Amino acid sequence: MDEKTSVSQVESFSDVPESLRVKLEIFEGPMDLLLHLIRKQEIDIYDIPIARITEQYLEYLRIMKELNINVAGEWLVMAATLILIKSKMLLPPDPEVPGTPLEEDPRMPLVQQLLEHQKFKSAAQMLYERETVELSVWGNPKTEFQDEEEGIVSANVFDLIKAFHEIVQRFRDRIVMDVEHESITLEQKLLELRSLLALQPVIYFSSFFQRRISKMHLIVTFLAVLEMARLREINVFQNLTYDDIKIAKVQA
Amino acid sequence: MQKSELKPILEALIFVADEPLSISQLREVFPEEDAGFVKECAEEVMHEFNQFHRGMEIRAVADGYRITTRPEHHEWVRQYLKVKPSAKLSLAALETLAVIAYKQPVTLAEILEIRGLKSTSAVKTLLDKKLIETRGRKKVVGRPILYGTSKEFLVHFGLKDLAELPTLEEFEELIHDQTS
Amino acid sequence: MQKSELKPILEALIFVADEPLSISQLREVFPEEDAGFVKECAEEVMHEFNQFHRGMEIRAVADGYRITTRPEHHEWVRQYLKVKPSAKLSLAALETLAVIAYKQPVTLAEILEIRGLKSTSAVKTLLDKKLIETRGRKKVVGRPILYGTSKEFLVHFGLKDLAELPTLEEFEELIHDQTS
Repeated sequence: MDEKTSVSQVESFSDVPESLRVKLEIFEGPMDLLLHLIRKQEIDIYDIPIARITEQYLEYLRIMKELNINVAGEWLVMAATLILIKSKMLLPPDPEVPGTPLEEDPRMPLVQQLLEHQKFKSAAQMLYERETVELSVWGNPKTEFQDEEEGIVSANVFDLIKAFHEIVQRFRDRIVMDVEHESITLEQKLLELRSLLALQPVIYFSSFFQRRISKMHLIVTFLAVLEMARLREINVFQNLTYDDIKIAKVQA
Repeated sequence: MQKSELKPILEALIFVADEPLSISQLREVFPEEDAGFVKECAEEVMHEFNQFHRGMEIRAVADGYRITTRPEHHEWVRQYLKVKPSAKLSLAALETLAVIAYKQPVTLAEILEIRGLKSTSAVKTLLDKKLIETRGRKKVVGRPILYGTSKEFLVHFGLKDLAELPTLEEFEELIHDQTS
Repeated sequence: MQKSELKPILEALIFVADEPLSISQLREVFPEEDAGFVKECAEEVMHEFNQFHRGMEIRAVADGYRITTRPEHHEWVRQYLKVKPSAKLSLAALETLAVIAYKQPVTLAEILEIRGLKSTSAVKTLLDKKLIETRGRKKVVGRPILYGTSKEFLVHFGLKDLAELPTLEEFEELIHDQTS
């Protein structure tokens, strides 16, 4: 990993004690850490001492946890992969199983993945260098022949969905603002939710609370969601335990 | 600074300036250089440029230098601007198009309700650009006209069909992600 | 049309165009002229221009031609325009972009598999900067959105076309040289 990047990333973790900051480098992902360990110890990538690397990898994870750095799922997946490879390496080749004359090295898939990753890192470096050059040149700024209309955008598909999303947000804000002044009934809230779901078949529950709203309003919203779920107008679900709750319109 | 060093920089600055570039503005960039020397260099840049070029020229106007096309080519420049593909939309037109694309077929009144803004002139622009078309009338009081996107719309945005448009849910997944 | 007549016009059009000017756009202005002839003239314009000039240059990018200042003068231009160096893309964005550039058209799930990291927010950044765009949907379960690089990508990185990118195999050789 680029030294400059790791330093700046470490700096973003301002709660890391000074003494530890020097030792701990923050890697973008598990493969970056593995490549770093391999390079630092001048290991032949085709002959990785898997037990040692696994141990170092787990140690790094332990430090991350100790520092309360969020260890994302992909780090654990890689840990499991390393442990699996390690255990496979310990098994003697099974003479009972026919058709496996050339025992494949259990490390090979990981090695391929690391080499592939390395290639894309080099490609990213190449893009970085090109960008540096391109950011030092300027084109013609003169506008005498250009469009006179204000606020012109050159639109693509992404601009369309972005614009539509923006409109839906505004629509939702209008609904919330309308009720801030008066007390809200469950019936009113049900109507609002229905019109919102007509625009947007899936709503994140947290999006109701992005604005500062009264406790009363919050409770009525929650009751309305429950009522609509009971009437089977909507499905309410969650992908993971602490994930945002999603509300989806039941297709007629 | 040597002439041979200063002259290319002057040329670059005259090119990037969006108004005629005066000697005093140039002096701000080169405070060490003598005004007479800067002017001499700028004049040389202009003369050499105009001798070499047939398509553009540096002109001394309103106490400054600027690069323009030559008048004899303006007919071609106009011709080019006419055929230039215009993929550009105003924000109002883009928003209106987004509502029509995602809620079609839809009436003017419905667009107004969703956008919270009158969209009549945006709809007209989109009809002119052939990005939308009428889709008959809605069977309600007043029988308002329904609008939908055209085949031209698909071509313009490089879509095979409307199902290729990203959904709101897909968009929210992109913006809700907090992992990196 | 004679070369001597066409070439100055081409120069003028490259100058006024607000994006790299392609041969096919030029053909629309000169429908009678042969594409090969127009290209030959444009190439000559570029070479003559670049031989003569020290302050600006014509470059072949994004399948077209564009006039820019030269990189070596960037400090002077910045000083005149009073602009700071522009923000560069983050490492995460560059790596994600590399995967998209070499594997396009590619889905979010495929990017995740290659990078070993969720890359949704990097993809969002790249979409916002218009460096990538959607390319329809993949014909697999869930019909995920496909992403590819845009024309803006070529301009941003000064590439004539995607073929100008070094191949992944070339990077592989580079890595082998380093590790052995």
